[in-house]
Amino acid sequence: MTLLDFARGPALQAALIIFVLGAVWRIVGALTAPWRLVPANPREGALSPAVAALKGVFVKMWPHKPFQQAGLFTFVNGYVFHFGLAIVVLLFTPHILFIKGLTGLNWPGLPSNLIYMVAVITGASLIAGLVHRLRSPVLQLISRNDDYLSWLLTFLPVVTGLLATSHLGARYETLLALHILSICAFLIWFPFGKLMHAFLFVFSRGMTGVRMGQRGAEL
Amino acid sequence: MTLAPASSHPHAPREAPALTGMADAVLAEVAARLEDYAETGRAATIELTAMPLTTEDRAELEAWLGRGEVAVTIESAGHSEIWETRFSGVWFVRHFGEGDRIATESIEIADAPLIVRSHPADMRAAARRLAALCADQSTRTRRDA
Amino acid sequence: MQRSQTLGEILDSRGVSRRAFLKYASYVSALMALPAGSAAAMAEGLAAARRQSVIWLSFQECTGCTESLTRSFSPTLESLIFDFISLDYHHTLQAASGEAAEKARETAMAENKGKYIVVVDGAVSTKDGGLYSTIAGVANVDMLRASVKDALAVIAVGTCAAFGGIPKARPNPTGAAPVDEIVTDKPVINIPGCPPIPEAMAGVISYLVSFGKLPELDDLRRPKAFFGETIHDRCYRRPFYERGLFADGFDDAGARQGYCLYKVGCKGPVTYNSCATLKWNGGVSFPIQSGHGCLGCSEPDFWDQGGFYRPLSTSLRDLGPALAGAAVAGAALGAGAAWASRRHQAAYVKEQAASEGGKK
Amino acid sequence: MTQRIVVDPITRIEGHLRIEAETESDGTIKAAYSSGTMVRGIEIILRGRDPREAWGFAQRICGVCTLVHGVASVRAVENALKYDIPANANLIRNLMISAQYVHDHVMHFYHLHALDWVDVVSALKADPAATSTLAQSISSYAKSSPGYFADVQKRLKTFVDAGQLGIFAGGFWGHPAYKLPPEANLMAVAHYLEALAWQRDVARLHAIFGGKNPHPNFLVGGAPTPLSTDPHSSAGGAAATTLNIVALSEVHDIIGRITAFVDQVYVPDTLAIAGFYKDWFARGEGLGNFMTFGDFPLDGSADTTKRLLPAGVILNRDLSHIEPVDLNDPGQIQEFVSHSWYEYSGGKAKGLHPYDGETAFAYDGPKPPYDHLDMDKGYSWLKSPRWRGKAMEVGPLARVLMLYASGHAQTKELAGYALKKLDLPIEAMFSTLGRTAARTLETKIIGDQMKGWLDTLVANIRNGETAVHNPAKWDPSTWPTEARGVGFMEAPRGALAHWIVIRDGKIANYQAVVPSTWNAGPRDPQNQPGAYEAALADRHKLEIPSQPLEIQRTIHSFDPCIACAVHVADPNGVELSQIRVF
Repeated sequence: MTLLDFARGPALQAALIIFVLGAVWRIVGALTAPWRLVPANPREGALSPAVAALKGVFVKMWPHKPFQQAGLFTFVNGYVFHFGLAIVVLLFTPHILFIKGLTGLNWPGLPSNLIYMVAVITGASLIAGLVHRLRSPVLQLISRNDDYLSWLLTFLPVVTGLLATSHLGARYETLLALHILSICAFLIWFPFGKLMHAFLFVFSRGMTGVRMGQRGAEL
Repeated sequence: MTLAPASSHPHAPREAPALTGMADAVLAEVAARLEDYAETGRAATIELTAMPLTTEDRAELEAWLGRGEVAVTIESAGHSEIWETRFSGVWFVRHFGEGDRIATESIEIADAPLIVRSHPADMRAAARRLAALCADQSTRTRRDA
Repeated sequence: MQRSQTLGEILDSRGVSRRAFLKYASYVSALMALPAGSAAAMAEGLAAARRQSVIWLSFQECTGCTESLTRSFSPTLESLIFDFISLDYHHTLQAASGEAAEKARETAMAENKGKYIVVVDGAVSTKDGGLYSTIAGVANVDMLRASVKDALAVIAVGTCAAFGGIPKARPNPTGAAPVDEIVTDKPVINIPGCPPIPEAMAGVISYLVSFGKLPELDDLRRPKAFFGETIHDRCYRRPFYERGLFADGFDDAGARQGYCLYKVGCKGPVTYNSCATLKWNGGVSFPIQSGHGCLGCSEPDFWDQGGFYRPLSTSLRDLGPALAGAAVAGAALGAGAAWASRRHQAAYVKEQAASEGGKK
Repeated sequence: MTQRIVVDPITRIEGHLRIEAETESDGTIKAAYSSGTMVRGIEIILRGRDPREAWGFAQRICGVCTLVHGVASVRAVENALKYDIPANANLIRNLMISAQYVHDHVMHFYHLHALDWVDVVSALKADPAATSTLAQSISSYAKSSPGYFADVQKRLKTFVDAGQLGIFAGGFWGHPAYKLPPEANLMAVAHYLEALAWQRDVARLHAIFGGKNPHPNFLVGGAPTPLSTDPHSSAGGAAATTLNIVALSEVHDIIGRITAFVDQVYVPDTLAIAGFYKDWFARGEGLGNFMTFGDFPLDGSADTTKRLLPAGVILNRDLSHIEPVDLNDPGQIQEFVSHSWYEYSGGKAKGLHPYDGETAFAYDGPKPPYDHLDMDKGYSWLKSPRWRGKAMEVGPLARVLMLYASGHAQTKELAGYALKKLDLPIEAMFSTLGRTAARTLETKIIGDQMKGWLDTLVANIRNGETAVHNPAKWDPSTWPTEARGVGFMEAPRGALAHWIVIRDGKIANYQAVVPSTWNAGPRDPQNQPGAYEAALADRHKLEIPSQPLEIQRTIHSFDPCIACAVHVADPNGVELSQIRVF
């Protein structure tokens, strides 16, 4: 069995099973766990929980005024690599075919050259994020191994994907296998670390919105 | 045989890149090699067969180089056409294979392409054959007399 | 038998000049992208060589490799077998049969001890003593071992001989194995393909005859001259791939405009071969040009790569049921965890209430 | 005293064939046994795979008749799914199949069969001028000057003088059964080389439609090559992606070269060589039963009445009556394994229709290396197919007889011309050389149809009809849970059919019953011999038992293709563990 066979076969299979199992476990667990709402009665004129939750989700998409100066880089850079990742993952034709193979869903892709450009920007943005994290004493203080591991496992697929398409460093099928294996690692770690925020951020922000709303606090 | 359709194809592809710029690159290399040859006497061969030249590229290159004073045809293991271009010392060598298809194509920078010259071993063999012929002729002449 | 003449002497006696060698050599060196000046050296090598004795063994095969070799335009099979090599044993072409054929093989081996080349097409059945494929009552695996004993080198032509090919496809019913699994003490060159490009076979044989050494090989023992780049790298449809223009079917608008065949399963990106540059049958076409994706036929185990029409970026396995199972298991785990948590919380609240009640 | 002659390997065929013959002391063959000695298990390998890619596996059954199994396979899937293909795809397939016929038959004649009749060494004694006269007397072929034949002879002479005979080493040169004068031998050697060069051009037709040859590509639901009517697509470069005007005019040229060579070289050579071997029109037939499945649909429909080659069975050489053939009738086509190295779950004596076919290895032959096979037990990897329990001969002779019996005008005319020229009655066709001559005649008949198919294709394109693939049932989700079908064709070597059972989008059973299995199969439970075995027992006397040229002649007249014939499957997957040799 070649490395590519291993990657496309058992590795991908195991990784996807772990990913689905873990992610469903955590989502179902989070949703069916007891919701510890604020025991006190809501203040008068408080927003309904649904609206408050929505507000919580959307308002947090941009920093509060007092933090705008200091948090601007984090926010902008965050947007860059999140959008970059979404474009690369969801609009590159080979990736679409991969998703189609799993789910049967299909949509048009973007030109590959454009994707390469976006991937380069995404990679640069991820590096900038890491440098920022390492240079900021506060961020250093609150960073765990989980943060670094999650960063690495996001960064590797981007880099290996770029290397594979540009045939740099090794033969294409080796690079492609490494790319797939890096995605496997990403998938395996995903449900258990901070990467899970991709699924959970909606609920956590919504929850914050509800709680703050009940207290009548401005988000 | 014509195949002209009643109407043009609805999804006509955009014009194919007929000229890729490869001809310019080859021409530049020819120029550099020729200069080198004129100075140092180092002959060179530029193999065109495996180059990604389009039909148009080839035609352009051939037109640029043009035809000079010498043209040679060889009949050995198929047909070959060789000509000196309008640049002295730059030769176009084209070998045809099975079915008169071009088998290889190259540009040689030399005083004469290798394949035109007679090989010493061939000349030795020819000398033997010629000597045999002379001997044969003389016996026949004597017998006739 | 008379002393065999050198190829140069044979040409002399036919009154043909050495230009024929030079022309032939310039073709092979262009084919194999040899450095400039190699043609002259190769021509000299050819002139000094004797007709190379070649023993061609056909095992678990379909004769497609031999058929392919007969389609070689330059060098042609005729020039190869009449001018450059002595094909001393070859089932499909040789005149003798039965005992006489086997004798021809043994004679060639004895007369060219240490100098002959063995070419093998077809896989070698190894299961149950190789009884699934025999010639003259002898199992292929035994005939191979005996034939290579005094060989100079072995060339495995076709994917079956090089990598096991279709007989080795799952579930490999006859225990088919590639040649280099059996022959471990001789140099082996693999020229895979189903079948291989004829010029690749003829080119490698010519190279061996004229230089008397092996061409540069990759890690799968394939000559780099022919297997150095992927089909995708040299495919004229590559620009469409880069522009994201793909055929979605075999006869849709994209297919008619010659868009990239990646979506319909083309294996060009992971297939090392010269189809896109040398093309087939005298440069007429190659599979992608004629509208079908590359099957990847010069790669090991290409039969078991998940399907000809499955895009390269998809998983090799059908994951639907496994993932559905994982989702159900995950949901159960999640619900279970939540239930445990609720019970834990209920017990805690009760405990709190009890302790508070106690205080009162 | 009975003698046992073994010929293994039979060379100049496709695959691995062994013949054992029992002869009387005067060399007359009393009984013959045909054994296929190589198996790969392709039917086993096909199980569980995507039916749309079965053609690729099936095609690798044989690289000589390189497309026939691909065609039979896509037809089987299309039949199972009731999948119509566009008319253009049918025309493209017809062109590819007919090119295969011409290519295969000419190569067989010159490169595989000719050396049974042509003494290469004797050609050295020929007078080139006389050879030229001979060649010009039988054909208008351009390459016939004394200088041309002198060149060929010189090339042959240096080859022989150099001391390495290569492929000609060990031939039975000088055998008394060689009857051609040196000039005819020299002409044949020249055409041996001509045909090698010519066939390269024929194969180009496959490369145009299928990307390469051998093993061109096929597609379930049509043909893979989109047609382009775009004027730019002929310009080369990135737009040259489809079948365009340049490619079609090349097809046109190839067809011209095909018919020229067949008319000017192949047909005259066959008649000329046959004229020296008339005694071979009186032996080597054997069974007297002939079968065809029919081929060359004249449009895209499954209507079997509209085919160039008819289907049917002729029994006991009775050309006045043709029996119909039904490939789906379990009582008609059955395969037996009583003398084959397989086991059936219901016992060895039973016959199975291919839909219910089984292929489980059960070798009970001697352990290699061996000298002789045991004919009371299994002795071949081939099965024994039978039609209503009868052994059948398939192939060019069967087809030509079927065309003749069904009143095909061109066949009657051609056969009449050839027989008159050789001064032979129609009964002479039931023979070794009758088979060889039938192959030549049908090459001409089929080759002559090619231009018409191409013209229709071009006319369709002009009318704006460019579809080559029907995408309707490409997606497996459109298929029924279970489907079964049979794809049949006339391969150059004879009637060929593939049976497929599709379950849940995957292959549940796949069985190929191929021409050389009909012809080369071993004895059945009734001890009825197969076509090779019967033909060899039909008036053969070996002049020199150690040089069994006579066996070669009759076996080669069938054009064996043994990799095809050997089975190719197994519904139960595993081979049996009780291999009894060890």
